[in-house]
Amino acid sequence: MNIIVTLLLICGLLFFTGGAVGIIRFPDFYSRLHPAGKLDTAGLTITMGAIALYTISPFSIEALIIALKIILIAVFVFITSPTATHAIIDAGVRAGLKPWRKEPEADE
Amino acid sequence: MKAIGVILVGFLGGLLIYCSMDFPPWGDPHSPASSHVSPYYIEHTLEDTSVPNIVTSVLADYRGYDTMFETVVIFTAGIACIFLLRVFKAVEPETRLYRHLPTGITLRIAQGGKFPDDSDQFKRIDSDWVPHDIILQTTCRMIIPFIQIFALYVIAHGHHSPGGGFQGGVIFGASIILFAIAFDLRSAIKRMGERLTAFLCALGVLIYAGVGLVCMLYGNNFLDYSALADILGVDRISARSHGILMVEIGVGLAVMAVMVVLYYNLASAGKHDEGL
Amino acid sequence: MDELLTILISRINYWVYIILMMVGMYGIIIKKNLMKKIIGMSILQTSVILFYVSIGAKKNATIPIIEHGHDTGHAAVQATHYINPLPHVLMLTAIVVAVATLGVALALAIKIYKQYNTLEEDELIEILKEKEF
Amino acid sequence: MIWQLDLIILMIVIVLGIGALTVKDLLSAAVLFGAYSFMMCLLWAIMGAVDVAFTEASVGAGVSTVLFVAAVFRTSRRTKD
Repeated sequence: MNIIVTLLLICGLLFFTGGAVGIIRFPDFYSRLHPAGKLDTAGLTITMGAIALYTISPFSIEALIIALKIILIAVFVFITSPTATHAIIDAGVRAGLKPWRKEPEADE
Repeated sequence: MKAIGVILVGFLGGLLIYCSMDFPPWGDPHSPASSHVSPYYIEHTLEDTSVPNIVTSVLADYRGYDTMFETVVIFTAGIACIFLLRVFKAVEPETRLYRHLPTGITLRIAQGGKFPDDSDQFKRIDSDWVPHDIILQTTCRMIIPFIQIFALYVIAHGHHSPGGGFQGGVIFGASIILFAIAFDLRSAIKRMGERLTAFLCALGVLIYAGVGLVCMLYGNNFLDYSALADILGVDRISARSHGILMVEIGVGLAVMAVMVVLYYNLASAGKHDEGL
Repeated sequence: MDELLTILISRINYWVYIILMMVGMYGIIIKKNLMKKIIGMSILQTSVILFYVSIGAKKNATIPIIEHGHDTGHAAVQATHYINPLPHVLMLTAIVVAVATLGVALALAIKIYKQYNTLEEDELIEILKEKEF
Repeated sequence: MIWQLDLIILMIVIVLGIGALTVKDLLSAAVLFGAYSFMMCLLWAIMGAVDVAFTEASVGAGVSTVLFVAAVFRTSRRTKD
């Protein structure tokens, strides 16, 4: 059980690292929000799943309730985080930000 | 001016760092701050009030007088914000935007034109910032009931876990502010109006002071909840626990209403028509 | 080296609260914009709260919620096992009062902006001087 | 009370506080102040003040940021320093 939990945690942390690197490395607003929205949600879901699995490993009713609460956090973030990303991108579109092109002058 | 400020700040900082050498080291269990009155609170909270969360019992029972006047300060801040900003005479804006719902066309009606009534045909929308985002609104419709249930849980379960009236009230107020941001200010005001918020501000403080007054009528000290034992039909220690819960509900109502009042007035600059 | 580390650990919180307090005071004294002054005031408030909470901390102690079961009864509660709850109580109310006063300060800023159409302190003083003469 | 973690978060808090005071855009200052409040909340959770941390997470990082953004929206984003 411990091996599975460790593997899941490492996997989730890899997603988080990818998200952080993506936010720094991508060129403009819209592509930066892409890793922030997707990879963080995936990483958090996997990490919370690992913690829930670790909690119920000696099985009891109290442990099951705590694990359900942890799963609730994951569900909540799974709903709200993409919505927040959508709202930020919507605000960017209304503020008139142009998406990045490879040759900005070429298609004028 | 800038040089004087930097010199003053540097001098004061150096003086404070010099004085900090006399403090007890961080985390010392026998420092003066934690050796006089706080051991009494820690050791006697279970037998006095049967509340395991020491912070709640000190907040509402041992130092209930302090908390009552903090609540009054919050209430006063809300009233002061209303007096500072609220514009009671209706100032018509130059133009208003309406959306014709069956076709989705946005109409701009200049000043002097005939404004249509709010119906299922026309819906008024903000002129500065137009929230018509269906994803955001659907998510908020789904999330807000859970936030409010969580806020009630935080108020009611503050005896056994972190939480209490202040936190629960702020979370409840934040759910209404979230509604006002995701939809618009007018639909939030339609659901929770100005009169209701002002009434709830006062009601919260009144509940707090009223519980103290009932204790006094039964011959005990002000805010000594063990007098409630006869009314509630429990023993004196449980009565103190229930009295703490009542007081927390009052604090939660006052804080929630004040947060909502502050947001309404700040976001619309006192006009209560177009918000963030 | 070890002595230096012990001194560092035992004093670092106090130094950081002093630095934060000085940052907030710098903002209040020197920044010209009223909104920046309000942010500086909030930083000063949080630094005071940080000081209060850090004098209540205890080594090898747990959070101030007493563990008890329904059947075991309560064994004798040792005061050194739990963190000092008194600063927490005082600061909990202080935070909520801080946000209420922040609301009043922002309301005043909005009122000033409506009246004079600026938030900069030097421009405000200019306008007020012109009105006087 | 893990002092290494404490030290790292204290550094982040100082950087965010100075950043909130020096940035040229008031909306960015409001958002940085929200991040500052959230780091402060983490600091108190480390020190064991769970109630204070809970309050700061809901008040400082939630409501006061919204109030700042609303006030900036009603006044101006421009600042000279």
